[in-house]
Amino acid sequence: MRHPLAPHGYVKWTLVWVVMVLTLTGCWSSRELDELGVAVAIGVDKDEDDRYVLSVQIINPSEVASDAPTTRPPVTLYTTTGDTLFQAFRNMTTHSPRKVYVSQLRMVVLGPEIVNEGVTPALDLLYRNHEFRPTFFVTVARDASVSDILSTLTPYERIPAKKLMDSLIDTEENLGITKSVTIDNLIADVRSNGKEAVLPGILMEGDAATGTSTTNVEKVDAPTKLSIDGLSIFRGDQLVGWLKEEESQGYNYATGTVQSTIETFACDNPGTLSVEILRSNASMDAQLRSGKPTITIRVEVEGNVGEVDCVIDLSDDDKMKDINKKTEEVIEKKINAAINVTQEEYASDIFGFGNVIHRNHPAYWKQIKYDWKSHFSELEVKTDVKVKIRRKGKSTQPLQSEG
Amino acid sequence: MGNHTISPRQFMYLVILFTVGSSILIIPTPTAAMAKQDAWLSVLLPVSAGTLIIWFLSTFGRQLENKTFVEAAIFAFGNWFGRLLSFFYLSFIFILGALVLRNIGDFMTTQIMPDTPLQFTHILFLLVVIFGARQGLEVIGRSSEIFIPWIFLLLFFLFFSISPQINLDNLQPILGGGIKPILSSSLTYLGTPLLEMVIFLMVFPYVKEKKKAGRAWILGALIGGLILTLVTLFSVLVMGSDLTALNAYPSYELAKKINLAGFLEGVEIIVAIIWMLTIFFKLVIIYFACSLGTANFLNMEDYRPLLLPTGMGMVVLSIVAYPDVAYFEAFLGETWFLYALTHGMLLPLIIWAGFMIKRAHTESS
Amino acid sequence: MTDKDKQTNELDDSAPHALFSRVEKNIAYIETALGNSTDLVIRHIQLNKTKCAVLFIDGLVDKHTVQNFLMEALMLEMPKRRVSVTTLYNTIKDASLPIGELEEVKQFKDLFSRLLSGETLLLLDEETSALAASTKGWRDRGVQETNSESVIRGPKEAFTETLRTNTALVRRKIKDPKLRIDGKVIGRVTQTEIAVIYVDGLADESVVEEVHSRLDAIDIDGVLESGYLEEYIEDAHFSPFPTVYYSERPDAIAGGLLEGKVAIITDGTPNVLLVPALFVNFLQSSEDYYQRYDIGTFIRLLRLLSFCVALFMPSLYIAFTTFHQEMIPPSLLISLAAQREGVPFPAFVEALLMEFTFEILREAGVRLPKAVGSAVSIVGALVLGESAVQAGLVSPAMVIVVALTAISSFVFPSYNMAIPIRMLRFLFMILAATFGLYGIILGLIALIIHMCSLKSFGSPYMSPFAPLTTKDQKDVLVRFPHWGLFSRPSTQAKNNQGRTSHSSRGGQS
Amino acid sequence: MWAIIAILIVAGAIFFMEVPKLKKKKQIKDMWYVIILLALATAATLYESTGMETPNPLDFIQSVYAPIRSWFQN
Repeated sequence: MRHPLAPHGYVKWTLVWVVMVLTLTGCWSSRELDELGVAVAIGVDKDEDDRYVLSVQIINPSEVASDAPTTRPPVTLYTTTGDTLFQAFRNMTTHSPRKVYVSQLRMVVLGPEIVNEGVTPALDLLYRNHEFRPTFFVTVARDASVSDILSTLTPYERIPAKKLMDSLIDTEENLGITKSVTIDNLIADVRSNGKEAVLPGILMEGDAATGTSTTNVEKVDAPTKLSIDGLSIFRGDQLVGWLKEEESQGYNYATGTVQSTIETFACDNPGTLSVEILRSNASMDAQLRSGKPTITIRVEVEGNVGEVDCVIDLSDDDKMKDINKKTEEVIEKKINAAINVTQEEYASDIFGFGNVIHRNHPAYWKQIKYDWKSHFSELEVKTDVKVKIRRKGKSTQPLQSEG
Repeated sequence: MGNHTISPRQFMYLVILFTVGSSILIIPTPTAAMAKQDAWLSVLLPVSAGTLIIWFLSTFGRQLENKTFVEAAIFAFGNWFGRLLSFFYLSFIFILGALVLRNIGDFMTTQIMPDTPLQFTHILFLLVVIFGARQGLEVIGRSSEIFIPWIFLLLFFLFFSISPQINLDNLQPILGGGIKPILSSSLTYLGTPLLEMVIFLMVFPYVKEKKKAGRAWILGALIGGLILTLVTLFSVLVMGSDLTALNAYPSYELAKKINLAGFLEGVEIIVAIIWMLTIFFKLVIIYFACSLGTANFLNMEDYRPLLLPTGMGMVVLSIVAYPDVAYFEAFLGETWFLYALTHGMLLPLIIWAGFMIKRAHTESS
Repeated sequence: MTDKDKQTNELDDSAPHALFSRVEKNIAYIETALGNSTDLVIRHIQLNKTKCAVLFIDGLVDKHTVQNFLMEALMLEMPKRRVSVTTLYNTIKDASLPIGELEEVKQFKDLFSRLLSGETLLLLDEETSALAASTKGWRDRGVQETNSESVIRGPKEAFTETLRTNTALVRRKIKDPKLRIDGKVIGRVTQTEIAVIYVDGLADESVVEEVHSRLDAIDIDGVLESGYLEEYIEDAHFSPFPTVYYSERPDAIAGGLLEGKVAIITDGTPNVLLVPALFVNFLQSSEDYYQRYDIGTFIRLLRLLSFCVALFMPSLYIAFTTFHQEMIPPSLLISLAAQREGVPFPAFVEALLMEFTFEILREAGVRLPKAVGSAVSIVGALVLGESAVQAGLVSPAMVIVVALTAISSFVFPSYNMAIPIRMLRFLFMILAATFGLYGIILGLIALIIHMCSLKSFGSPYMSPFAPLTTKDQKDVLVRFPHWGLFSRPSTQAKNNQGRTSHSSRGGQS
Repeated sequence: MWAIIAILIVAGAIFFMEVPKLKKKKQIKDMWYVIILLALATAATLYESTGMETPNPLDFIQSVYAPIRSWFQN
């Protein structure tokens, strides 16, 4: 048995005391919750003087969390300018009473100026700074200023940024006309040679001025609304154009990101038939024939008959096959439209065909890597869509009958 | 020197922790930068090659019987030249210790607590390390048994929860850049945990059942290497080689992307915990080896009084060792492998040769 | 040397070692030594013309025994014809007294210790040895239900303050001839009786020896409770963790003995010590073995969880809210931030304030008379729960954290283990307030290392986790059914490992 | 200034934690080694805390290995 006062014990306790003193000397990195301005959305744009304009949407926690209705808005928007984005962030301290805290950031909205000029400089800070977590979405403001969008109050969901994020995800999952893009996906695409970036757009309907006031959310039908709109096409880090709704769908089919959507086409008889797409799968392959690459896109789609507004015998297997074929055609058309517009109009490889060639034929890719843009426009792309309609819903036949 | 003996299993745990510690921070970035999507291969490849190195080291360790590396050097080459060689060995360990300490300090001040001064982060960490080293090898071995299941659990959680975001396309084309970039980037792995294994020659005398211990050493290095391979593989699978190379701490960024069912977010601190635990054990082994070696070098009775003065020196060195991260990256990329090669391979070879000759000589006479 | 020491030594040194032959002289000596204490009863009698004296301490003896057996026998059953003193003495000793324990006393030192522990002395004139009859019997609390370690299922009885009762309670559980009870007297002034109990063949001899040697080394004037001994014999004096287990429950002690442990019973306290004590022992309750194994396992895991909660909850709360806000889910963060609006203190001070308030309330609750206790709990609930929040001094979330911590720290079956948690909690809070999770993790590493470095009578404190013994895991976090618990813990019962035969499980399998 | 005081206090604390123990155990040689090492470490710490350019062993290592490295790379 060691003596109770063996030196060992002394040392241990001295160490404990040193630690205590050391720790009590300062709380360098700590921030109290009530000192934080929790930012949920950030808008980045440039003004006429080529200075960065930073808008930050900050939560007003006591308004969001309280049960009692108040007249103050649930979020506050601060806007500053700076020669660099970082400087603009620091200038924020002169406006905001609290330190802007961005780890809970949900969405970044890029303004029209900056997407036309190039987004890389703005992205650098958003990726470099340790507080930014790589899970927030990046969007583009379409035909509206960033600060207008971020200062619009939304009904039902108190935090506009959360509303935007939710509808972005919902639109992507249920309609397939857009695609949510996180910052690291965007950076990877912008930096990659064989793939160009796309970003979802945000559209503001209505008057900007009414949107900022709480009166906007006091009406049943809010006069100013925010909605998600289509996909923008980038070349390098610049925006070059927008995809139409159908082309966006085609894009999502081709990349296999459609989760659920509706396809509608005309029946043989007058009327339309809608198919509910439940899941889709896509794969791309590159073949090299006589030194020229060909891309094959294979899409497999599964769905149900969703709505029948025409006279058709759904118990007939041939008819079902016909529906399959028609759906295939519609989807194929959408994909081709998307490919055409990117190849001919924008010369932007948003599908990542370059990466496919890189994966399948690395040696060939090395030769054309730096000249890919010109090759892309002449690339031959085949699409092969297979649709399987499995079920018809609750009714076995359409309500409309020939009688 | 006291009653610290550890079982082969505890030794294996220590080897695993040593292999993973700090390498988990260092490995993915340069390998992904060089070998691109084949980064995981450039970790997996040297893991197998490492078996050979460790086989040699463990054989040497068994021949040393109960002598530590420093004692063996002095035995083989006499008081002066043996001590000179030991000095190189000890300085290698000491510098490595300072660099490892700086690794965790850099990580903490970059990612988690940017406003905390580096010195205090180092001092606090080192105090705990000194506390651990003072308790002796037996206690270190036992606490590794407590922590190892947790580390595995957390690693499993990391891999499991990030797996929905895997994109297999990120791995293709396999061997697209040929074998050469893989080979050259595998030097990183060889240099960072594998050649540093020579430090265990200070610990090996205290392991029971030498034969089993040798196997445990190899097995531990394999498991550790496998963990590193998986970490690199997952980084590339989820983020792609470009972003992996772009990130200073890819595995941390990887954890930031975890989003399970929409509510389990922001759990990257789990990875920070894994790192802290593994780096702690790496440093405690380094620290133990360094002060024990110094005690052997000076013919002292006990290594414990040396712990605190050494700690002061190590904190200073860890601060001055490199002015900025770029210097460290360059040092790691250009010089470290050679430095580790001379001290981790050449030096033990020389001493092994000298030791065998000397032993044969003394036995015959 | 203190004055007290000197006095006791004087008494010892000046005492003549042997008894005098004159009974008056002996009595005079005893009276002086005891300072004419009023509770010393001296009854002079004449037996067969020989002067005799019966001495006992009032209150320590069972008067019934003294009257009915001793006095009656002496007065009525004596030989009528005159005999020599020696014959008389021998007759009394060997034949006359219907009393179980009767011993000869030749030394004053021995005489005093017997007299003061409740034996009745018979002094005869012209005889240099006295007879000591065991007539011990005093007001005893009796075997009652335990207050501090209550169970739902299992025996309700608890140890009492009387050593003999306690040894009997253990004997009743283990009726094996190999149960050893070694006696000892510790305490120069208090002369406290100690019993070291173990099962021969199960307990490790070296541990038994170690217990004896550590107990023998104690030099103290008084032992009033087993805590005195604990502080002397424990391994880690500078650790907040207990390395000696104690319990009031005979079944817990008997269970320990069956695992090869050694129990130390101290006279005057119901708390019996048990060594070696491992960390896991403090998280286990004897009830775990009475309930079915599945619920036993669940409860054990629950205890481990509440150990972590009690230790880390406030510090984690501080770390998350002041350092790692990104880890808090967004909606929770917003509501926490809203709650904190207007709270004047930093989270750390807030937590400290509440934890201290709670500790004070708890201590007050223990000390106060039962009648006032409920008043304290009402005030406490109001202060903690309602007013502090309404006054805006603390945030409601903090109240939840503190309350959860408090409840969790009551889960442990042994009060012992709650103490390190209570103390270390504050240390972790400081670490969390300055370094966030970094500090907590480093503190945790240091804590685990410290716990791994502890030993209790040769057994590593953290075994069977570290060093890991796979077969002992059956009775640590999970409790296997009794028919599956084949072996005793290998660190303690080295000799006799088998606990059950493999085929003793009844019923259909 | 504060840094220097703090370093001296820490060095003093280490001194009083380790040295008397060794002296009591009559390990005089060991005691001197510890004192020398402590003095060296304290000197280095003080030197560093004054903000002067502290010699960096890594620079030295790099310069030693520079020729081998260039040979290796060719």
